Amino acid sequence: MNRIANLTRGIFRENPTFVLVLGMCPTLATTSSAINGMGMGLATMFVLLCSNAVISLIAGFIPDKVRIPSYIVVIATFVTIVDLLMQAYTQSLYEKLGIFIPLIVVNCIVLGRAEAFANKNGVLDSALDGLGMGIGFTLALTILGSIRELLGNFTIFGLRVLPKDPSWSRAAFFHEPMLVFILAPGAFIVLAYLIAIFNKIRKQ
Amino acid sequence: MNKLIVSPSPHIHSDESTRRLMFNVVLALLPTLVVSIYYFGVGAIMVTMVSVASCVLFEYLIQKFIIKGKTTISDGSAIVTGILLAFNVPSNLPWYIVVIGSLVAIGVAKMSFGGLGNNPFNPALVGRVFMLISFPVQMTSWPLPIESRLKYIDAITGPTPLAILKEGLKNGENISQLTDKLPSHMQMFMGLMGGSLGEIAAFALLIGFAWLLFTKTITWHIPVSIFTTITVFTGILWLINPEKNADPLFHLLTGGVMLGAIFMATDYVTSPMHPLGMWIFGIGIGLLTVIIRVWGAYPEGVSFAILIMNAFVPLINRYVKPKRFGEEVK
Amino acid sequence: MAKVESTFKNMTLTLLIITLIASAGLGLVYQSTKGPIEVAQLAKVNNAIKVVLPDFDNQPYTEAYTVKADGGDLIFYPATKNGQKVGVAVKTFSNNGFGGKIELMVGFLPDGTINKIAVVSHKETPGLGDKIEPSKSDFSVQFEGKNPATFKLKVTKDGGNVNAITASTISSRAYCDAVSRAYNAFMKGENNE
Amino acid sequence: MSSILLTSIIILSVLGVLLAVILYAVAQKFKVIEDPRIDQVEAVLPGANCGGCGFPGCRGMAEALVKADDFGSLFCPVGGNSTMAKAAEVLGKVAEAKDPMVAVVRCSGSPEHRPRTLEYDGATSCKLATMLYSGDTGCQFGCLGLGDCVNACQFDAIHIDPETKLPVVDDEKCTACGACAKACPKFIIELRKKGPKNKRIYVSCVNKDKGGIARKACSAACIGCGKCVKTCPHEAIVLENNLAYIDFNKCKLCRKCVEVCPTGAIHELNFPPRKKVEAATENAETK
Amino acid sequence: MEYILIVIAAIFVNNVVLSKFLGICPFLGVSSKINTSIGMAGAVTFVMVIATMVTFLLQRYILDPLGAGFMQTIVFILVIASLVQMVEIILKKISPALYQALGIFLPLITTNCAVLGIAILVIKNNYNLLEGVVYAAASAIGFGFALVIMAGIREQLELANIPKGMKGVPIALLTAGILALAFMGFAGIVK
Amino acid sequence: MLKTFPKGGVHPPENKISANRPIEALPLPSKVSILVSQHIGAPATILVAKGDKVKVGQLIAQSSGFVSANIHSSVSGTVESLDAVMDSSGYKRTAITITVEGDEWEESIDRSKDLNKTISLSAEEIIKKISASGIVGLGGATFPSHVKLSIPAGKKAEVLIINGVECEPYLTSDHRLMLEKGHELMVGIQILMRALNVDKAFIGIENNKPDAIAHLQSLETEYPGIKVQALKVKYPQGGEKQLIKSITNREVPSGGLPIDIGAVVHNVGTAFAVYEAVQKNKPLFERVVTVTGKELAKPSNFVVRIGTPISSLIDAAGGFPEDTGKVVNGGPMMGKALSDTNVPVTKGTSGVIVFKETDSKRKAEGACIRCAKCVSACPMGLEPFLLIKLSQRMMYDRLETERIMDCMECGSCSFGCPANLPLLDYIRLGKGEVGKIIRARKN
Ligand SMILES: Cc1cc2nc3c(=O)[nH]c(=O)nc-3n(C[C@H](O)[C@H](O)[C@H](O)COP(=O)(O)O)c2cc1C
Ligand SMILES: Cc1cc2nc3c(=O)[nH]c(=O)nc-3n(C[C@H](O)[C@H](O)[C@H](O)COP(=O)(O)O)c2cc1C
Ligand SMILES: Cc1cc2nc3c(=O)[nH]c(=O)nc-3n(C[C@H](O)[C@H](O)[C@H](O)COP(=O)(O)O)c2cc1C
Ligand SMILES: Cc1cc2nc3c(=O)[nH]c(=O)nc-3n(C[C@H](O)[C@H](O)[C@H](O)CO)c2cc1C
Ligand code: SF4
Ligand code: SF4
Ligand code: SF4
Ligand code: SF4
Ligand code: FES
Repeated sequence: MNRIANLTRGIFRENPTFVLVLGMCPTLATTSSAINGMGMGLATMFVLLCSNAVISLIAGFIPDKVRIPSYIVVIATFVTIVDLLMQAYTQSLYEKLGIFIPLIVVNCIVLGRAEAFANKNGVLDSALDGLGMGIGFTLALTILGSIRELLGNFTIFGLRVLPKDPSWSRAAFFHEPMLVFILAPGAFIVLAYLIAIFNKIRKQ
Repeated sequence: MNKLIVSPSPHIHSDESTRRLMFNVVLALLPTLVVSIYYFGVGAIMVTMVSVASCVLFEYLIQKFIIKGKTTISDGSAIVTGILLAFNVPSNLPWYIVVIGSLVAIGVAKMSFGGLGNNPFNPALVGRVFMLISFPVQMTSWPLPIESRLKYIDAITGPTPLAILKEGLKNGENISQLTDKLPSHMQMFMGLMGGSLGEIAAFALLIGFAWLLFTKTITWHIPVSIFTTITVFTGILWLINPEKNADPLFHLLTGGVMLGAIFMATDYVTSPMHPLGMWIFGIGIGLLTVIIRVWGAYPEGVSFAILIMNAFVPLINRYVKPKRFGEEVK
Repeated sequence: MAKVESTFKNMTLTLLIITLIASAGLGLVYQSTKGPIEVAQLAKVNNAIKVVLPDFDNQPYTEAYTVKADGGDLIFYPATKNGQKVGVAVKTFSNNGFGGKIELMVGFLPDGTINKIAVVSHKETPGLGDKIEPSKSDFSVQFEGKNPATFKLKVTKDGGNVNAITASTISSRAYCDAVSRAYNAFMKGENNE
Repeated sequence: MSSILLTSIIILSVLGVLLAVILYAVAQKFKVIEDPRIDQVEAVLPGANCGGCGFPGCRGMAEALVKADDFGSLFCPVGGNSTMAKAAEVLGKVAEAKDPMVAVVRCSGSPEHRPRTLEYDGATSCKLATMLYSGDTGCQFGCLGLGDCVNACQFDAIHIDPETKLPVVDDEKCTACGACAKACPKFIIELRKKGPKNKRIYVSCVNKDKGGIARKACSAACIGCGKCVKTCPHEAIVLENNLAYIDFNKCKLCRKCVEVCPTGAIHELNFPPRKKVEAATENAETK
Repeated sequence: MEYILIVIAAIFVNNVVLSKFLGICPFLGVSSKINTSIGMAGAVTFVMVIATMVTFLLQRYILDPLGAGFMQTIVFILVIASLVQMVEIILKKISPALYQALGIFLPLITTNCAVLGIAILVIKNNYNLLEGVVYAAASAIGFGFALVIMAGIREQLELANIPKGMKGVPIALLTAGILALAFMGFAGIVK
Repeated sequence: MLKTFPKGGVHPPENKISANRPIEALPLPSKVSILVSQHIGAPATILVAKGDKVKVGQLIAQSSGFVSANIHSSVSGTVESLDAVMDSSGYKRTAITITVEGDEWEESIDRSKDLNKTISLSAEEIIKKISASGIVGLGGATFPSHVKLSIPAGKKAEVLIINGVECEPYLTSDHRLMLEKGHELMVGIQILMRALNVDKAFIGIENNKPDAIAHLQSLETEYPGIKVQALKVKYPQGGEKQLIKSITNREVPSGGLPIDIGAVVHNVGTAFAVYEAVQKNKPLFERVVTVTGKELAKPSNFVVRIGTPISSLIDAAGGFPEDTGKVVNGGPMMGKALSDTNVPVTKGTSGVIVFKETDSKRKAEGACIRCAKCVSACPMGLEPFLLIKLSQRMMYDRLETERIMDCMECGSCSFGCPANLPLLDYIRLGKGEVGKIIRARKN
């Protein structure tokens, strides 16, 4: 099996957000700015990486009937660890992401990868797969966050890209960001078009 | 003799056409346009022109270059959307916001769903609500009629009657204390108040209504059910406490009730197909409008109410069917 | 790899082992992050106090005390420098925000003049009400150095001296509400002393 | 060990054991009912859900395959022999190999052979047109060219040729699912043996009118003259209702009939150019 | 009154799906047919209410007293997962008809983050048991409400000529976006 | 007060150009082709051979079952061939082609013009006579009339309704018949009443024929039990189910027959044919046909022998106009476009309309704007906009639950659609497929 492919699969061909359309809640909820999206992505990536690795290790010893509960315990453990670590060291981000950190546990990507990949493959491959998926997820969230932040606030990662109040007359030039984009509807709309564009690119 | 033409029946067709229906709506909107040009002057002309032009242009460009199908701008629906979009915004709205609104209306709400006839939500209203939420400041500074006639961007602004009401009530004032701040019913009927281009002059809108009914472009069900519901609901509230609730006529004449009920709730594409469904739709709009006006954060709720009820239209159409001929009545 | 069979014993044992390891791991991480989390939370309060008050050298949160007002708690953090009272930071709130509760940290100089105000938490709409945050707009600057005795803590629409955030009168009102709540409690405390 | 560590261990262990007990009970009470082989077989099938096998979808076929004692008449035209072999492997059965088939359009009535006498102005549907009349040319039997077959094909294997206004089948893409044949209201399309190297010979006409009438309607029509029947050395051609039909099981691809047909109604596909004819025929015959 | 406000807020103003962003995966996945969406809505309501009750009790009477609040996530998810299974068994026994209707949705609910999300929010918002249950039920109804509306629209869209690139997920998301836009009209009705 | 059916309907321009043209006899053609299947049901069995001499009114093909009808020669002459000829369905069908020689009638036929009011036959005899005379519904569906008159066991006819509505634009044959043959018609109705054993009959006439209404009303007193009912002008007032609803306010149940609610409907032409058959012993071999069209020099109402080629009707009405685009057999709403102008007149031919080319072509199709005009136009309470989409997407089970089989193909929906969608085209397709599915299920 091709190691590189395991890593890159999640980034483009089977991107969890754009192609598999999984884990939509954090994708939509935490991307009102680029930094939030990226934070969420990284947190998920950590869980994916660790749980994939551990599950591939223990998969052989788990009877079928308790497979899912066992995986959930593993995943939940890592989620709680991320939760605690973020609380301790990245307070403000933690507060922004709020409830969506514990919810990583039900993110379909995590359990999905455990089921679809980690329980059939070796540790390294599984870790790479988890990493790839994590990177894909992080990238997607960062892109989504950047676009929303740009349109909704005229900033990316907090940096202003357009002058705040140009001295021209207010009729002359577009200088007001569109608030919708950092609110709920904007999340749906931007993601809708991103997926459409992504599909188009992928088919070519 | 030429080759005979063979086609299935019927062999005759009425002279009804999509273009003609849309043209009727444009005609029905003309009195209102004239009135708003009278009150708002340059701004009204500017906003309407930008809106219509950009709606038509976006529809053309999207059909030509993105969907790559045949272009159908000649059916006139984009013109109607353009005019109605303009009628839903203040006359001093910067042109680039109007363009963004048109892009959202045509690009997002209409063409993304496949163009004319396929959109579940009213394009003009999606455009308007998008602008309202994105640009709350610009979308809620209303030029004063007549005084602002010669100015476009720097027009003198003031609140709409509904905003005065909401603000006043929030500050604990009573209706009677607010009456001198509010225009009289007659003034409101004639359009002498702040507001969007097309929502101010009830009389002009009613002329349009008559025209639409006369040409059978629309049926009476939706507008009448909305008017009735609003009258009854606000009437009850008013009777309970006339000091804290405005009278029904006030609610009918202010804000977008007339424009919305006559021109926007009746948009074929986004409204139910059967009279009973139309009643449910209209009652829903009426109730939601009043709920938002009385209890919500926004002083005005017609746009939201119509959009929310648009979402119910497929369900209504699915479960409210015309009475089939020969169906046993249970 | 031979699959382990799903017998009762196996299932119970597996789950038991996994939960054992997981809980042990969790407990350990919890223990080791417990300290940092508390530190981080304290640091947050501390930072807010630092922002809103002039220089001080005591540990205000060790001397904090609570005053009940309007069904909620106002927390007072008195600050001293060289034993000299330099001001009090009051963690105050208002329930009238657009999205619900707004919590502010208001720094008062001993005479009741507002030094600075920081936002502790809020749920206002991004782009509208969240302009109460000093990082998002200059709204809070207008309070600095004003004494509510003369500076009327109401938005201009309601006949006060505060310029509301455009299109966010509700948030602005709630902000004023929270500040005046803090001020009133502060003055009451001062007068009682 | 600190107390917090202890509590967490206790909580989770208790919970874990509790869950295990419950889940065990579940596992005991509810055994899997559905035959897992159905899923396995379904995975082998192409998943086109075209209905070419005669079942509503691939799953229906999978169920039938699992149930069947031998595959007999069960065949997936899309997946062909290789798929059937795989399915057989899953189930431990044997699949008989079937000759690959392909759709063949039996009409040569291009506008030059068959001038249009009427103009159709209804919805684009052959089926609808047949409700209206027998066709826009003198021929009552020929292709209407409105493309019901094209719409029926899931595999993009059939298209209307803009020159001839007749459908053409793409041998490579056609899976012989038969959807087009079912869709054609004129019964023009037939599934025939694909033939060695795709070589096929067939009468490209379905006109059952008497010779004179048929010829008047279309210059490429089979006029039922019977020359081909007499010429065919393998008795592969029958004449019925003024129309010749070549049985593809008997036809040895000798191409003799093609030469004698006065209207050119017999078509040959994928043969090498005529010059090498003799050699090719020899080969076919000596086999 | 308190409870009515909670209900209105949870259904309209802060709809789980349209403004809280919880349960989006099933919202997109199970909303193409009205009938299935009604089934899903029923199943979610059922599980959400019971899960909230159980997790609430666990938190208040076991985790909190023992100072093990940090184990919330892992305990809750385990409880929900097994609860879903238990519901499945009990339903199968007691009411095969209901099981027929809801059965296929039950497994989907485990990974529906609305269930876990609401359970956590109930604790976060400091509700009491009754408030928590009302809140959970209302949220579930809000979820079902959005789901059914969406299914109605998507059934209609199935008959529309959606441009190729927009078919499937994009158009569903776009519809949800406009729906969220419309629902913003409820802003401010209840805090 | 004008009665009407409550839901649906459209108002196409009437264009009854030939309304003032009295009925004329069309000169005998030189050759006729009499199809053996001019009715719903089994084709008749041919009784003659090539070369046989036949007389007018001679039975030349015999009914081959209960739902089938006798065919009589409409001319005298020699049977030339029994080959298939193109008919109005667009397919070649078996016909008896006769070369006309003279005009020699069977002696049994009473050719006098006298009115015979006394009905001497019993109900069974009447039905037998009608069956022997080959009478089928002349209102368009050509359903054998004796079948409709033989009430199945367990059902009872309560009211006879005579369809004089003629709601199709352009057509005027029934109108002229009512004006010119009022008495004969009334006697025919009384015969039908006796056959059905009912004492009530209504003649439904659209209000755009006030002269016919007045004329028949003046005869009401002479013929007890018969009442003329003026109806609102609205297409398809003449549809059987709509007519019953208008007059009796009862609805034929979906999938049912008029007799289920005690009604029997016959066209005025049928009633007149019944009169001639029963009182004059004259089988059905000629009928009134309207030949019309805006460009036609002489729009007319002709009495035409069955089997006459339609082209000779048009020649008699002034010949084909220069830019003829389409020739329709029947009314413009439900008639069939002909693919050959030489197809013979059949018992069901009520009119022939010639359209110029520019009026023949359909307008370009647009997108459905969901205006609901088709829904409010559909007299059957269906939703054509939905049916077309379901039919195009081949969603047949939905089509069935949306009651596509109730559609009577009146064309009101297609007529008014502002997007010019071919609604009825696709509804027909869907009906065909759903019908197949239903039949398969029954077997
Ligand atoms: C979705 C939404 C979010 C809003 N958020 C806020 C907010 O956070 N703070 C606020 O004061 N007003 C907010 N508003 C606006 C208020 O509803 C109200 O219009 C405004 O506060 C009063 O208008 P004014 O400030 O222009 O007088 C919001 C409105 C909507 C629809
Ligand atoms: C298949 C079929 C069976 C019918 N059976 C009867 C019958 O048993 N009794 C009857 O009175 N009419 C019967 N009818 C006649 C119909 O009621 C109706 O009068 C006839 O189809 C002509 O109506 P139309 O011109 O409106 O289509 C039958 C019609 C059809 C097509
Ligand atoms: C849409 C529609 C319109 C019809 N219009 C007429 C009409 O105007 N006059 C008429 O005699 N029959 C009309 N018919 C046929 C009648 O339904 C019915 O078949 C006929 O009156 C029965 O009489 P018959 O059996 O004597 O022909 C129409 C049928 C349909 C479906
Ligand atoms: C009576 C009537 C009302 C209409 N109202 C609207 C409207 O409110 N908003 C709009 O964008 N288009 C409106 N249109 C135009 C058109 O129907 C609309 O663009 C479609 O929704 C596009 O698919 C209307 C058209 C008619 C005939
Ligand atoms: S051409 Fe016909 S047989 Fe071949 S794949 Fe297409 S539909 Fe099937
Ligand atoms: S082959 Fe048949 S289905 Fe295909 S275009 Fe010709 S008539 Fe239509
Ligand atoms: S009349 Fe035509 S455009 Fe109107 S709803 Fe019906 S099909 Fe659509
Ligand atoms: S043709 Fe059928 S669907 Fe159309 S109006 Fe007539 S009955 Fe209704
Ligand atoms: S991430 Fe929320 S339901 Fe999938």
